[in-house]
Amino acid sequence: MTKQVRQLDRVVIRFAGDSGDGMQLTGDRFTSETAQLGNDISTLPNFPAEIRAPAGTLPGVSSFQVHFADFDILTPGDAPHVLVAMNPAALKANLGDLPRGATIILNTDEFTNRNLAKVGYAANPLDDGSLDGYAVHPVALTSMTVKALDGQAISKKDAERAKNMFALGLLSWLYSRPHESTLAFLERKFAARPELVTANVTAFKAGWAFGETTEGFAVRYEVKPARQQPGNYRNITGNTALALGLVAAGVRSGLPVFLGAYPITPASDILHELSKHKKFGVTTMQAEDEIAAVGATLGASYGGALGVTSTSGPGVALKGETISLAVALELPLIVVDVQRAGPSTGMPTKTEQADLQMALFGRHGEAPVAVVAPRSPADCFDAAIEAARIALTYRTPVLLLSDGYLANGSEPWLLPDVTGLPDLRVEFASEPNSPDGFMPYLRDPATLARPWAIPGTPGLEHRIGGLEKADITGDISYDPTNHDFMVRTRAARIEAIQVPDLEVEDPDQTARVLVLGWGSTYGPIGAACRALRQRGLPIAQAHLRHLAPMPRNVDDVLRRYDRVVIPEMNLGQLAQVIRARYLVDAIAYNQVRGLPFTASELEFMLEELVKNA
Amino acid sequence: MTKQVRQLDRVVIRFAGDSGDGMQLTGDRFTSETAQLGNDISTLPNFPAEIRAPAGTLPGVSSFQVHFADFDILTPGDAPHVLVAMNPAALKANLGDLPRGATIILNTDEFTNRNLAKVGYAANPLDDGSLDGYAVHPVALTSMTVKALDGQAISKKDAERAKNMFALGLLSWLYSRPHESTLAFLERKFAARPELVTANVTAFKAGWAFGETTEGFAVRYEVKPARQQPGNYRNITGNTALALGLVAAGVRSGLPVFLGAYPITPASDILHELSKHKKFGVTTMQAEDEIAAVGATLGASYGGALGVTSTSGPGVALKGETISLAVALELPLIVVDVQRAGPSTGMPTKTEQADLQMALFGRHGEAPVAVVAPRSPADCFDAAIEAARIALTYRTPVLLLSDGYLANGSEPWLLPDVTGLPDLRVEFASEPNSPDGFMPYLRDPATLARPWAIPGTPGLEHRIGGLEKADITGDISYDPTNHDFMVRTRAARIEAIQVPDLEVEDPDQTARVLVLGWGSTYGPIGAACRALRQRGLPIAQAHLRHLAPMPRNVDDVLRRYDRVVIPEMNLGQLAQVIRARYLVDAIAYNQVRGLPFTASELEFMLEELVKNA
Amino acid sequence: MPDAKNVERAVTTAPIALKLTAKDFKSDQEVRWCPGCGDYAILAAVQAFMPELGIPRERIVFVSGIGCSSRFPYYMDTYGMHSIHGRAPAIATGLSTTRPDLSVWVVTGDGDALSIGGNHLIHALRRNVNLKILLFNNRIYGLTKGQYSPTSELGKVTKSTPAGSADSPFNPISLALGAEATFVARTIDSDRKHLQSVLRAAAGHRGSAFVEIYQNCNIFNDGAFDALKEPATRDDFTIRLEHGNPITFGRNAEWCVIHPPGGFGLEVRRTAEVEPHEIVTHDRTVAEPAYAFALSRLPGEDLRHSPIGVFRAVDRPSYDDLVRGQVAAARARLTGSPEEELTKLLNSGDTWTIM
Amino acid sequence: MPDAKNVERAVTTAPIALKLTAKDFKSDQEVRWCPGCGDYAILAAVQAFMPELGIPRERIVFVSGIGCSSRFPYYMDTYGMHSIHGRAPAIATGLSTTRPDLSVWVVTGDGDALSIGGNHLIHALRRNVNLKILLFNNRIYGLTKGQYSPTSELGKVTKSTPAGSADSPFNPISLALGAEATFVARTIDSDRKHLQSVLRAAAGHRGSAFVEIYQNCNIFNDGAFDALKEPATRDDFTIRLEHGNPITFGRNAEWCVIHPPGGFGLEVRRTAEVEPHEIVTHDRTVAEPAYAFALSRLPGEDLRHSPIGVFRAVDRPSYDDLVRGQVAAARARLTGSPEEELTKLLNSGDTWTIM
Ligand SMILES: Cc1ncc(C[n+]2csc(CCOP(=O)(O)OP(=O)(O)O)c2C)c(N)n1
Ligand SMILES: Cc1ncc(C[n+]2csc(CCOP(=O)(O)OP(=O)(O)O)c2C)c(N)n1
Ligand code: SF4
Ligand code: SF4
Ligand SMILES: [Mg+2]
Ligand SMILES: [Mg+2]
Repeated sequence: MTKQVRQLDRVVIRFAGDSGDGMQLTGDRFTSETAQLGNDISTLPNFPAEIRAPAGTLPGVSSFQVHFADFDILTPGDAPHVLVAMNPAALKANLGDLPRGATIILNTDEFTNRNLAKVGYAANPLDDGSLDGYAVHPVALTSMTVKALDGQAISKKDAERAKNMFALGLLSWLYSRPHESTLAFLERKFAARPELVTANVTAFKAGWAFGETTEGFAVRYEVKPARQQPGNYRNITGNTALALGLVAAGVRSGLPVFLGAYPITPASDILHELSKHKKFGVTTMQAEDEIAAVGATLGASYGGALGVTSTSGPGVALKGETISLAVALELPLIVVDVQRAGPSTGMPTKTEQADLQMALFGRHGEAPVAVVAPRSPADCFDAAIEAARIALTYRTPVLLLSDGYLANGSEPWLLPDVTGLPDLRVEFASEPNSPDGFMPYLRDPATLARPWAIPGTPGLEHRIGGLEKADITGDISYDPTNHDFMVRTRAARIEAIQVPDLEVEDPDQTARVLVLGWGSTYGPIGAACRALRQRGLPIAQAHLRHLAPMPRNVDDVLRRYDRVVIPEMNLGQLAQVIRARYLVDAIAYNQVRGLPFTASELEFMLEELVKNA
Repeated sequence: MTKQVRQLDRVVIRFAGDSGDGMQLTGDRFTSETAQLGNDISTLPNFPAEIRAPAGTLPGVSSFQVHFADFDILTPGDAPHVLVAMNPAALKANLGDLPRGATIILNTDEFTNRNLAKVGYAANPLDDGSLDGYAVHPVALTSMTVKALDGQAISKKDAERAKNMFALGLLSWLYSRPHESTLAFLERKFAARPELVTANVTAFKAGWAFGETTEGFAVRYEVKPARQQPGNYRNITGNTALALGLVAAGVRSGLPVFLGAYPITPASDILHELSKHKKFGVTTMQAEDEIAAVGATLGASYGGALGVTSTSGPGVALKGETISLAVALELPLIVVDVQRAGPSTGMPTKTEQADLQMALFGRHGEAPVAVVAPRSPADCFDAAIEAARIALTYRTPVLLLSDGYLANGSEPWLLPDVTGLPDLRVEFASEPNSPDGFMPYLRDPATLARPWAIPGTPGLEHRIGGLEKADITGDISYDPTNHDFMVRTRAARIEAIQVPDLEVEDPDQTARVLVLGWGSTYGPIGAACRALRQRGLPIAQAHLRHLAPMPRNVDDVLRRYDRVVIPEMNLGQLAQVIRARYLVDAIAYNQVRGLPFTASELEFMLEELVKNA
Repeated sequence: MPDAKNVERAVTTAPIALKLTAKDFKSDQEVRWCPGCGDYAILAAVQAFMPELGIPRERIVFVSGIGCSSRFPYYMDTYGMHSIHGRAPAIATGLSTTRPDLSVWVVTGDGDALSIGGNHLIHALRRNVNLKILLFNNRIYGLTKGQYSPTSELGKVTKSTPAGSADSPFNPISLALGAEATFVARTIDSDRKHLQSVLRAAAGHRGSAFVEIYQNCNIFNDGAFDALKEPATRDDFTIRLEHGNPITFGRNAEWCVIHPPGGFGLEVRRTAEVEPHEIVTHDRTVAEPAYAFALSRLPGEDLRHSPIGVFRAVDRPSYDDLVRGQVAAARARLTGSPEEELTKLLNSGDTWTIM
Repeated sequence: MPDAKNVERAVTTAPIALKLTAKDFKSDQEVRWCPGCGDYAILAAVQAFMPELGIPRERIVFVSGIGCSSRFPYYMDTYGMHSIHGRAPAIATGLSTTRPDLSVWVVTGDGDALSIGGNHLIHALRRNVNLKILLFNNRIYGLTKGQYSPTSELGKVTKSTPAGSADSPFNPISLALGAEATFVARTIDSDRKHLQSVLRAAAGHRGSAFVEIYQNCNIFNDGAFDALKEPATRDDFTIRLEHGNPITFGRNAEWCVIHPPGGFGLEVRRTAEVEPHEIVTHDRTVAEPAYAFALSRLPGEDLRHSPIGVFRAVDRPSYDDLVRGQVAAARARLTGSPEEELTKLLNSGDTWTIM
């Protein structure tokens, strides 16, 4: 039976099931197949806070959304075109996000009375008409998988578990994905248990064959490759990209990297990833807590390492006192904050941007630091290198603000040429810098950085500490004038950091409204702006990578527009800074839902502004 | 010999000597005598960071400045009229602050070559003409004291130590102070060692007699009582007033007070003072660190106590994570920050206002709290009660921002009528608040406060925690819409706090310039404004007690003036908030010297503004 | 402090005839641990034990930190606080100090108690605050998905230590004893009867009771305590401490613990090979903590010779009792009403009057 | 990690013939402790000991927290960091782990190490990081002017405890042993020779060396250790531990320590009343920490029977050695230049090419 093939320009698929159903893996594989094909991609995993919530419950639902297209996309998609629901809980938890007309593929085997009751379905949605208006494909995923594996030497449980590969096979067929890499992946993954390789491969192929043969799926789809910049690509999450960026910074600076960290969601994977790269001279330490983590890191920085500590909001709250010490010591230090929804423990697996003010102001005394934020998963690589550049050149703590959305989301990454990455080499002090001997607080007039004289350097023995220091000598000083001078110098040091100008995307130069953003809102803001422009509504977009110091041209940029709007996943933290600094009546547009903005809601909001501007 | 008596309206005296010379005590006693007389007073102690710096060195100098007048004064005075210098170090350390013509009383016994050399005097300033232009009184304080005590049964060391009482006697005579209270004080202080009572009383009287008889002091001064509000007064420091305010809040709320604290300069005295007041049901706990201190306090609040934790900036930096928990739990909690110069350890004995942004923003997630600041030492009493009112009524953490200047400075305090203090009684929840049982997050619509249902209350068993909670039920919730709602509700809760309007002092209503301040700058700003007005230059002053929420009329007030200037002992932290909130081009006037502003420098700055307005 | 009028109004203090059952301690929250997690067994054991306390539910409070184990309070129909990582002992100290009428329990994990919370734990033990501290030791970080913990064995391969961990673990019992703990015990999730016997002893102790509970995390560290559970090894590996009894173990008591003369510490021997009087008789009330400390050092890395039961239970004044005693003594000296006393206090020192 | 080219450029690694004296270790900063403070004696002893290390000054680092004692680094003409309260062990751990060429010393106080810094201390000891930790124990908070500390005796009246403190102190030696310390010692500010002998042993230990130094704060807790200093009590109160020697003390060795059969722990007896073979011979290398722990429990509240010297010195791999070993082993597998390897790393996993 030859099926009809239809061309699509983009598709959003959400795989949803129980935590034990392997949805993250399924989504990952589908993404990988899709990437191979050259589509542009963006993904959004979403998993429960519990390790294993009771099977079949709403809190136990885990999902993975992938958006792929034949053009360059910016977000994982607002609403799925296709939902794969492995059980009633997955259906119930996700149905609200589906537009009418969407496709739903259901695992009918799980729609038992017991499972329906567990999530409060009074009637079976397969029968009660509540799914009218969707294109529903009921598929007995479990039993067909088990049947396909009949006779193989595996347990019933293992056979049932392979149902996600059946589903993947079906979807791969449906969207004409190349499946060699998945088969290779299964070989690798189950190398130790060949019977599972066979089982999973069989399940995958059975799913594929089911698509090909069954009448239920009359049409097959294709999404052509996107026109992307030539080069080598891989799909990458923000946390991995950030970790690799730190490895790269180590290589390009010639310094050993030291990561001191205490596990915390959603930052732990940075520790996990870096702990694999010891061969680059990367040392990772799981410290007893966040304070020890930043302390050990500062100790390593003092000794001449590129010191990094990674955590999430609650951890940064604990590190404030030590960061304040690093400000006084004027040593390089990178503090990675993978933001999550707060306050307090909040919603640890959900994203948010509400740590900006803490990054800028969350320490006692005047304790200014540099603040840098990546805008997309792959951009975490570059942002990490930029943070290292600033920390090393200016001898200052740098807060690198990622978030849960960037951390776990993924996108294709054009692999950089390593030799083209910034040269981060630094000179340690090696001899006295004044006729009177070594002056630890005698600054480089260009950068205002003090010398980095690491222990072990003969003749430069000196003492530093958290008490106020006299300019130049670094001796303890209680002199009022000196203190005032040092406070202002520390502030000036940050303001003196050279950062690139803020770029504005305003294709026709006719926009009167500017959307200003920072961090992970880049994708949805960009998508919304594009959509508006396509509809002939001019709008300008600018996205801040540097929150402290701000690029010098921000004032100019802001004044070019009649209205400035700042969408943030907080209650207006960047807006507060912009308003204070530039006295511009920036509009704060805020949502604090633990989820990224959708492009469509931003488009809607911006449309009003543009029309009324 | 009858001496001439001259009337003065105000005098500023600074007692300065070695840390071991008892200058704080001397100053305290002089202040007390002066208070008895009904002068208005303001004091400023200044002591070294070291416990006992080596005797006779510059870092070892300790001083106490007292300003007294026959009118109502606001600061401890910019420049001393009289310096009592017990040794060369004291002279050297303080001479720079003296205006020409000032009186200097020197202890010549200490002007030995060795002591002069210790502080780098090449020549004896008594001889080399460098003190020309001052009214210098060289007095052999030590040897005269020892001589006066000749024959008494005390050691030479004890005799020499009594020289501060000789000096006090001399000054008491010179400014016609009543000395009964000092004699009574000495009886009390040395009750256990009667020989020291005799010695110190003898020394005091000898000093008095010396003034009366010597030709060196031809004139004696009087400063008439100030016209003050009738009532009972005592002289009080900010830390003591704050502690008593907390005791009073306990009495007026009927709640036990629990103070969890870890010692830190300049906040430790709050712990010390409160630990004396157990009979009021005050429990103090010296915790293992600041995190434990705020943790234990929160535990006590949960149990129904008025929970207070006191610290300085580095401690607040450590408490951020727990304060964020308190925001989520919506329990009363007072966090006292006696600010000191930062960043890091900074200058622990010096004052600063640079923790405002940390108080407002220094936590992860959107974690709004109320912020209150006292304006003068005695005002710490009222501010503490106000902090308790807000914490108890609105079930929220309140940051109470004192500083080193308020903490140790003193002024006369009109003792309040206890029954007139605010009624702080609260109702604990005692029964279910809804037909479905007890709903821990069902709010009082007026205050937005949730019920305070303390353990031990039958039928209200419930669980709270740092994970996001569903509105009303308080169950764990990951629902995006609920989170957005809760984040906004927590912010609204703070904004909903009823605070009095900002008062403006603008006597003629002709001012075009407004000086806005907060905290301990009240005194110098007020003094500067008065001075300007006396010179016919109109100026308006307003001082914020509530930094969060801001009084509702702030916008109106700001818009009434052409220029708004905000002097702060930081780099412009309130100015940042005001600019962001009200888009007013407020001018930040900043000094970060570890010292209060002087009235005269503010007067100078404001004069320019007023003239150019 | 429960004498404040307000507190009294809300809180019952009259003893009530209680007829509670395990069910009364089950909250309405769905339990959300992984199927098979040892936490379920502990929860069930605790819920079933609670009625024995004879304390009404409203006077019981569970305070926890963060971790899988720290979800515990949600499932108990008592008062409860799921606080922040590592801080439960500090929070519970403030509560216990101000509220002697409450029975305060801390639930914590090996990471929560010994990594980030190590300082609060040792200080709570030193102070001997009236707290029952239940440390669920699964030798792994469960909630953050499988990093090693301060009780993981040296060389442990986890997500954060792909080449094996490089730090020797704490022995929680030794650490507690080094921190002057007055009550120290160990038990196992799977042995409900034993677990409850230890809870009983802990509940009866005035001061801090530290209870280490070996808990299986079947997802990230499955089988960590199998040697103490498997029939093949169980009896030879586990030493059941019983107060007043000679320490013997093994299916037929073929092993015993002796205190070899001239040696340092305690040693395991074949019962048949020693004189009966040489066998150490377990005495949990020995003042000298060196005995319990020596007991704590018996197990090897393979858990062979793990004592379970109460190692130590001695009397020492508890911090909160002493502190409340000081407050009560001071209050007894109060002569007037609080308002009058406050007026006196404010008016103390050098005062003066302006007419 | 000192193989990074940059580090090498700045740092000498070639051994130099050293002719250093105490004076070479005196910095130009004026010493600012109270006259009479025990810290002076310790400083002088350390400065005089340093040349013995045979390590050039630039390879020595002193890291401290906050407190009077923590001013120490300013006075040493080595590298030094006066950090923040309680965190020195953490900071020093990062330094020591990345810089094996350095000799890293931590100076801390009883508040700094045992109150706010307790967790970092016990974890450093557990990890056995190459650090020499000198805890100046004056049983009081000096710098903040006299509050009680976790080593102050129960009932201590201080500014923060006018009615007496309500918490039993830590025994720092017991705590360290409970935290798996491999080297534990105690000495006294006033006994320079003894102090230096302990420093020598500590310096020779690979791993964490924990040294408690009894230090007199003559301003806020004067005479706290007088019983060990006054001729009247000194000899009868102090037990000088000497490796390989029987533990006897008293002016004429009239006291001894025995290990009573059947008893728990160690006890003090009259030498005349016991058989010589009953006297415990001190062995700091005993693997079992229960022995050192028992020693640590000998002193009473009046300091009677305080052992000084090295309680325990055993070998265990140190954290930093193991970690560096892992890194070195991984680096040995590096085939290309770092840039080439990085290119490989970035290009690993599923990649694809767009033409
Ligand atoms: C300040 C802070 N740091 C880190 C975390 C992340 N975190 C949550 S639980 C946990 C460790 C859990 O391990 P354990 O205490 O052993 O409990 P278990 O889950 O094993 O029961 C960590 C690191 C956090 N919530 N807060
Ligand atoms: C975070 C923080 N909390 C509190 C302090 C105040 N503080 C400084 S030193 C100290 C204790 C000092 O005691 P100890 O460690 O025994 O040292 P000593 O002065 O006795 O040598 C305290 C509480 C501080 N500097 N930082
Ligand atoms: S991860 Fe481990 S400890 Fe946590 S719930 Fe699952 S089995 Fe239990
Ligand atoms: S206060 Fe005590 S410890 Fe501090 S310097 Fe003075 S005597 Fe020494
Ligand atoms: Mg655990
Ligand atoms: Mg001390």
